[in-house]
Amino acid sequence: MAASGGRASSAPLLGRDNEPTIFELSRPGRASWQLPTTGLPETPLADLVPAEHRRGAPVGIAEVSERDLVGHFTRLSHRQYSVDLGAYPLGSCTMKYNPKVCDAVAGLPGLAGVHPAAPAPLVQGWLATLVALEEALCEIAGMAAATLQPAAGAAGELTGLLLMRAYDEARGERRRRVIIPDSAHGTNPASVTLGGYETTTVRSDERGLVDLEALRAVLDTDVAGMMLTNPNTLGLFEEDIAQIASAVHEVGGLMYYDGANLNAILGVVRPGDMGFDIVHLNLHKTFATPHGGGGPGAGPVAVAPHLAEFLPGPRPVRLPGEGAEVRYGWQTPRRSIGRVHGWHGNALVLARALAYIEVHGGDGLHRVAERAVLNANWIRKRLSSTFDVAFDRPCMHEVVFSAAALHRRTGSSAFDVAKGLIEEGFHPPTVAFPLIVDDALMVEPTETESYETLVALAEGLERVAARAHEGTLEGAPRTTPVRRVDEARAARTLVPTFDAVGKQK
Amino acid sequence: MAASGGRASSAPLLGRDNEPTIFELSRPGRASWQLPTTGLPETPLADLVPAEHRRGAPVGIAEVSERDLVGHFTRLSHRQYSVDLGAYPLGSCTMKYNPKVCDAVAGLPGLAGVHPAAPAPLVQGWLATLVALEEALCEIAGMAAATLQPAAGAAGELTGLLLMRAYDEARGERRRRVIIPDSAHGTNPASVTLGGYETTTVRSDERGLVDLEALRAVLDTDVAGMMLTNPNTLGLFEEDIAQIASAVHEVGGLMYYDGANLNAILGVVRPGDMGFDIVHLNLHKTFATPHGGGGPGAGPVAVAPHLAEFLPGPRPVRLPGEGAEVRYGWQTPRRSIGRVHGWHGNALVLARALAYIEVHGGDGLHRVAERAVLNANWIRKRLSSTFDVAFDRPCMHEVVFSAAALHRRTGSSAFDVAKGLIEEGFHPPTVAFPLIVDDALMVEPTETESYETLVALAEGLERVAARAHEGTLEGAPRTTPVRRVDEARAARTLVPTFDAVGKQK
Amino acid sequence: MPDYLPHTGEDLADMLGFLGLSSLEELFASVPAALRLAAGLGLPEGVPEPDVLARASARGAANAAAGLVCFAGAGAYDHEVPPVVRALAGRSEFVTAYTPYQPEVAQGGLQAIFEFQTMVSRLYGLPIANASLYDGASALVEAVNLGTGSTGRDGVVVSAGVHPHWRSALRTFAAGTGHRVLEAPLVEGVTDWSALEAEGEVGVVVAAYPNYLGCLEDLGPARRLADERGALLAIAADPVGAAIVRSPADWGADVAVGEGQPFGTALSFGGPYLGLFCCAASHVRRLPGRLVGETLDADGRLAYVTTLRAREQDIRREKATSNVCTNQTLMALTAAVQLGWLGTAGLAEVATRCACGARYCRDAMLRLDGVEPLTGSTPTLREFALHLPIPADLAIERLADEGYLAGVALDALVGEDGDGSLGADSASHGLLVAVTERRTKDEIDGLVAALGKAVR
Amino acid sequence: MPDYLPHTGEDLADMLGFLGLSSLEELFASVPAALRLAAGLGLPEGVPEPDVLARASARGAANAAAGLVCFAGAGAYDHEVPPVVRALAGRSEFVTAYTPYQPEVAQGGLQAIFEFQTMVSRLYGLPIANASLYDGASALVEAVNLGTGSTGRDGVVVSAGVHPHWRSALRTFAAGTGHRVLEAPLVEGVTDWSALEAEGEVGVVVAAYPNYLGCLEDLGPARRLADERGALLAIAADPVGAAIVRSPADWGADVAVGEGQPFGTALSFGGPYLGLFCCAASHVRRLPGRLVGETLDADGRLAYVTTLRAREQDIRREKATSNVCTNQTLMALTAAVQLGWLGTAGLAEVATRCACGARYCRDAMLRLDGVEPLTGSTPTLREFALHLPIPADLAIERLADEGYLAGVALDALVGEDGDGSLGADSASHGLLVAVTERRTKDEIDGLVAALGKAVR
Ligand SMILES: Cc1ncc(COP(=O)(O)O)c(C=O)c1O
Ligand SMILES: Cc1ncc(COP(=O)(O)O)c(C=O)c1O
Repeated sequence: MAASGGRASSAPLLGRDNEPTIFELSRPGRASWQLPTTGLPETPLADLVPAEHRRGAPVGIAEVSERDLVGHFTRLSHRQYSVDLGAYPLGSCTMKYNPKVCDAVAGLPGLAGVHPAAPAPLVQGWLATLVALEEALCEIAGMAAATLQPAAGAAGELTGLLLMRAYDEARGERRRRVIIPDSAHGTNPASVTLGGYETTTVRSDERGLVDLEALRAVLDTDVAGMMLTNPNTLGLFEEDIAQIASAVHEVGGLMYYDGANLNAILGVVRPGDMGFDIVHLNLHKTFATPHGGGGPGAGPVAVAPHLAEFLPGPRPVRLPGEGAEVRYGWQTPRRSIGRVHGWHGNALVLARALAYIEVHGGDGLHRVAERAVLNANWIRKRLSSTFDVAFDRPCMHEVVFSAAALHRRTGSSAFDVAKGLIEEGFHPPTVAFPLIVDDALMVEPTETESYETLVALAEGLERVAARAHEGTLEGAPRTTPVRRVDEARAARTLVPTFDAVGKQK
Repeated sequence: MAASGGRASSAPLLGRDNEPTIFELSRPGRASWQLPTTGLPETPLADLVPAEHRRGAPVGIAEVSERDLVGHFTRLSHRQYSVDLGAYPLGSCTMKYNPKVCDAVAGLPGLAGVHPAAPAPLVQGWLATLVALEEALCEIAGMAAATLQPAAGAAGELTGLLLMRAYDEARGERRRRVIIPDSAHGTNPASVTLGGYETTTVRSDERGLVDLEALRAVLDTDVAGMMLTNPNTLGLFEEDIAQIASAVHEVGGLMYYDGANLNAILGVVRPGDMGFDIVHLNLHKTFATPHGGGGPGAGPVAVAPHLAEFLPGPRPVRLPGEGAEVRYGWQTPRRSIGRVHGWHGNALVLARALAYIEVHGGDGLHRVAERAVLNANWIRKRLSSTFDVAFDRPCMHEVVFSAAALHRRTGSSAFDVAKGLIEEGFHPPTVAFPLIVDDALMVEPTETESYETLVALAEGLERVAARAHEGTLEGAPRTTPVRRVDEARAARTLVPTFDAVGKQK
Repeated sequence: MPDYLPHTGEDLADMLGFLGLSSLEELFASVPAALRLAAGLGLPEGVPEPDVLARASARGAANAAAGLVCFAGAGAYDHEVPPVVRALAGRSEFVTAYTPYQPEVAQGGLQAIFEFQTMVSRLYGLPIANASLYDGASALVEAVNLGTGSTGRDGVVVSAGVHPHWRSALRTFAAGTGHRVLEAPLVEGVTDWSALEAEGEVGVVVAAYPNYLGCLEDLGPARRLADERGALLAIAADPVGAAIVRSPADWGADVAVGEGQPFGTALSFGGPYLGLFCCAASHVRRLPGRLVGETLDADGRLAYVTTLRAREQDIRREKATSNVCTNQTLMALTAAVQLGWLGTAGLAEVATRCACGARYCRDAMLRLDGVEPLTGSTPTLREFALHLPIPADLAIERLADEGYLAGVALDALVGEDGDGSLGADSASHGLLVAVTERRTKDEIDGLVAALGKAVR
Repeated sequence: MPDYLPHTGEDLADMLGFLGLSSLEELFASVPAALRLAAGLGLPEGVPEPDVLARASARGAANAAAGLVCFAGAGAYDHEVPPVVRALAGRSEFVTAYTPYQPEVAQGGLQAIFEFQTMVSRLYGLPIANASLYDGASALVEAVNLGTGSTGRDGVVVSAGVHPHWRSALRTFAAGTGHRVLEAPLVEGVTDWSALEAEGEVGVVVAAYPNYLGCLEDLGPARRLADERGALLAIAADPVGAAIVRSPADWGADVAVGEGQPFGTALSFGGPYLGLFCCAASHVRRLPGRLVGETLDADGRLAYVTTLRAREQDIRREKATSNVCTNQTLMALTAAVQLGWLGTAGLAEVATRCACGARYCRDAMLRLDGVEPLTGSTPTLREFALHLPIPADLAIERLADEGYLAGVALDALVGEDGDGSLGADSASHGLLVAVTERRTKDEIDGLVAALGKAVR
């Protein structure tokens, strides 16, 4: 078998010194800025800003040469793991390869250089982009209409909950509860609260799926809806989804699909067809827009026809009219809940996602799902003798192992396994989530990792487990820029800025 | 003093494994190419290429996914030191900061997307660029005309020698010798040979300068010219340059200026004013076009008026004509030696250099020289008690130390010092050049390194020297992706391609 | 045509064999057959990358706005972003990393965000800054949540000088949180807080500085109102202006928010941008979003890590201070690079040049017949509002033909959101003009001349 | 306005103080006063980066050629370069490194070049490939130097099918080396070697494949001529064509050279490109330029290093095999990335698509009245030469107005260099048309239609 391509074997160029902060590199009088020549007469600051508004002292930022600026951030980049360096099997995060062509799309001056308040006739290309993406996402989700405004999954969730609320209010109702399963992502309950609802948690059964009986027990006409991820965060498909949906619909509730991780079902099954009314999609997961170290993302929300009139506005639309040339404009839905973003959403992220969809097409997206599920199942089976599979049945795009038994036997937890895997050249899986699995290790290989990489990853985890048994895992990682960091100390002795350094005891 | 910005303190992210070759990552059937849809009918290969010309088997390159391609080269980049990671005080190489604005210039579609054979009316912007650069370089060098064709310094040297030859032949002469000092760069004698001349080496005196008497002794009418670097490769200004030039001119020879390193004299003194007839300039040194790991560069050659008619052609020129609008075209000098490049030279490198010159202006270039010389002298003085300064007098842009005494006392050579400095977070100085200094350590800080970086570099070298005395230097570097490599083995057991792996004993 | 999937036919066979399956289809056995998409997605077939890029270029070419000289602002500004900033912020290690859940392999990104937090904190004068929120609007919403949460009062008094879209978002989210949002109107560009004095409990007072019409208001009254009502003061401050005007902290803000787009992020048709969020130390446990802190590693070496995580949704779930998870880290890192490039002097220079250009432009425009100030003599900084003799959208249309994006029609800005802070006539004839440091004298002169023609 | 110099006033004072100097001026004491430039350089003052970028953009905009659909070739081709290749080859670690003099900190670049060498060797079928030369022309010159050096014979027989500019460069450098360069003429696109059979000693025979008129010649006669004269055979081979036609090694070449621009390097107005150079193992000690080899480090770990350095100028000085020092490493690395992206199948696909498009284009053009083949029925690959009823430069001018760069006028190509390989009429009416995989049917149809109109 060929060598693994997804294993980062980067090596140190030099010493292990920390990189100083830019503030330590700073020296009064040094600078790197250069601004265009404008030919404008200079007006003294005192004439521009009345004394009562003027700042006392300049804001001290940092004073570095361009050369030092470049050295600083280039060196920092060498202290940062990334998909481009190696596999990143973080469960629930879908860290797949981000095609570089999408960077090129996002860098096009015709897209990146457009002011968001320019009138519609001057931004026809952007409107066409947004409409095309909205249509594609609706087809993928099996929905009727969408808003592209939400900037991330959590923003999408809250938008969806506000749509639920608007829908209820339009019906003259005021329901108070939203049901979520105990395996749900933390953003779900947090969004429920911000949506003005109370969370009712429904437990998973021994299959790792929503317990239908438990669900029925909490359903009544005070339930505005249910939020569900399917496949759920255990990577399992909720087989009873049809029954779940009709049970919720029966009491007049809406079904909300947390589509952060749509990867497994692309072209296989659609939330709309499963009975969902509202869906959000994380473009920074399924649609390969890079995660940027924590963002930006985009969390469009698609809805069934009966919710379209509540969508945030203004929405990009194809204008009615005759003739061959399509014209686009903005339209605010009749009973819109209002804006959920300062402008139109994370437009450049949206443009990337459209490019990704266009390259793949319907057929390619289906292949994505197949390969993602194949990879996850291969890992599941391969590692099932090394770790316990939390719920040992075929999974979808990800699989949750439990290191609880290992922990009991060896004292090494899932957390230790994660740190050990770093030394093997891989980013660790997600640990401690979902909460319902003890010592969870949640592996999502994604479809872009090769068979060789999966083998190497599995071998790495096997070696780590062996080290746990040998008792040599403690203290890992040793090969990283810093070793295990003291998280408790960070919270205890808060140093949130360079200016706070030394001020804390 | 603030922390040093030019010190690479990058640290390992992961293990120290080697990166497999792309051939090892390859797997039959995997691919990453995507080509545009053309709508053309497909013609079978057999109909396109007659059997007697057809290749038997496809060329096996490698078969990798785009994801693995990205991982591979990104990881390789983490195994490569560069200016952007830290100081690079390689003497004679002028590894200064390369402004990113020049990358932007070189990436402009209007420049990068132009075919070199497009007719002059369609490439007016390029011709304007080349003419502007030629004029600026002539001003900087004190010369009358230039060719931008030579792709690097060595190509410039050979061009210059062919100009000498053409000049001689036009005078009906056939001189056979070219004089170079013993401190000259290796390309000088190599170019002399290719120019059809014999090298006469003249020794340096105890000042590190050309020995005027020794020079006079070898001058006669068989001498076509003399090649000189000034400041020479010891970083010293040839104070007798006026006498040297007139002595050479007296016998009818031409003076050739090896202007690879013009950094020290920008706006201070010009080769033309020193009496030189021909100059080449390394744009990849003085004019900050990045070195690319070994190229590309550009080595334009500027000449005094009497040599202009021999320059390679075609040359970009401003066309005579009335009206406000300037038009440009091509012109081949009357007695041109012919082409020295397949097209017009390394055009995008030339465009970068022009941008660099425009940002700096005449005043800025002069500041470059001042700072470069200041930095070198500071290092010279600071380290003069740690190493012997080869010729202890004020230097120009670089300084040559000798580790010979250290070597004798401790057994650690200049080479060992270099390897030790790597562990300190710096790229080492040039070693073993110039040849006339034993255990040479040639330091060229360049003007873009800060005072703090110089201090850190000096401290690093001091620590290395201390380690030499302690006897702990051996075996350095230990912190690099690989440790000291066996150069002898590479030559003895030649493995020049992956296909040769294992075939050698 | 290849795609991004590495599986060869042999790989597929091997892997399926290992799983005891005979087709990829069987992987989806747990999906009820009745729900399966029989015919596949109704999307076109995939097309190769170069075609997709060409298509995107064509769409870009259909955005006439991209080619215009930009005098539009209203929270999104055409500032200089040098190639060096783009090169550094675009390094793939930063772009393709996830949230730093494993700090040992994420020191690069963490340190950059620590530096970002420090810069934002210095700019706004408050000691705590988070790692970014989605945009200015969402930062404002979070500031209000913090204020109401901390005071236990659900009344929110917002100056109508806060960006109309932000106020719209505030109203949208108030439907969930149940906040009562009260707007204090603008008079000649200055908030009239007195109009609201009679109404119920107030948890937070929100002012803007400069406000969306470009005016620098005295925020003393806002602070006093907050004090009287036991409310927090949140200030939405233009981060570029902050370089030369009083900081939110100088005005006594408890929370400061802003739109960080001016720091290195392209206009991008409105996103991704980044919300800046700063607060007093006493509110740190209510801080929304991620916070990077300094700590030590096992060897006692300095290290960075996300901290006070117990506020966040993944740990606190329904009790979290906010639901934010993915934020705008890459834009925050970009802002740190851009601010590092500008430095102390460059930042002040940018702010001064903007104000300088705006003054020149405003003076010239006010010399045109029929063009009047919309905000009286209230001082403005880099943006100003005019009353035109013709509808502003018409003026914008005419000036686009001359190569200028002349500004933002106030109507368009407030209209969609049903904002009543401006009278109908002021809105439809109101033009908001912004001048950044990129605008040259020739461009401004050209714009003014074209405007003169257009309004004639 | 800041520049790239980090020295603060305090730094300057401290450093000068340390040196015992009171001004920067004094640093130049060793430069005789009489020679000093009193008034400074006669160059304009420096201008800020954004202005310089704007100026360069304006110059770019003045290159009408950049906007045309490109059918020009003649050694420089408009091939697909995907964003991924640009992103990887543009990584600053590769761009801002020096020649790998310290292999311990240059393994990244060294390994990439090792991979490049392997790919070039596989393409041309010869076991040794160097790390690049300046361009195709310089690679040819070096091949001739190797051939004459190795045989000790100074006669060089070159097919007139070798690119005219390369032959021009060969003549230029022959003035120094003293080589006698003899050209074997083309007849209907095929070299007539017989014309030269009578002349003196021959050290190297040079053929091109396909030749610059696009023709695939039988190189058997070239190999036989070389054998008869005890000369080496050097073949200048199109590296894209090499994917589908016989390799230089298949034809018995001792040395193979080529222009590597088609592998990932933009048209770039002719440079920087890269010379490909390959030879038989027996010539390795005469190899010009750098060579990367595999070795071990002190721990026995695999490592890469430049090797056989004793051939090079810095060690061998006047006895070096070549004077080359700086080469085109970054372009070589780019080629390795591009070839890695294309892979085995993609490379063949590109070559096939070029040939396919060229065939389609040629057939269509030959259907136009008065347009005739210039090379009879000799097979061509991705480029072909036509005889037009009007001067080729006129046709190119007319087609530029229609949006096409129709090809290269043979006159322009050979004229400047006084090449006599084509008759005056063939040259002035000769048009060389290249079709790459980027050219669509619509573009070709458009070009043909426009040509039809232009020659009418
Ligand atoms: C299942 C699930 N739901 C919701 C989210 C929240 O999405 P975001 O981080 O974009 O707000 C995530 C991502 O972290 C997720 O994995
Ligand atoms: C003094 C000197 N001369 C000539 C050269 C040769 O220049 P190039 O490497 O561009 O051929 C160099 C650079 O290495 C040099 O330092």
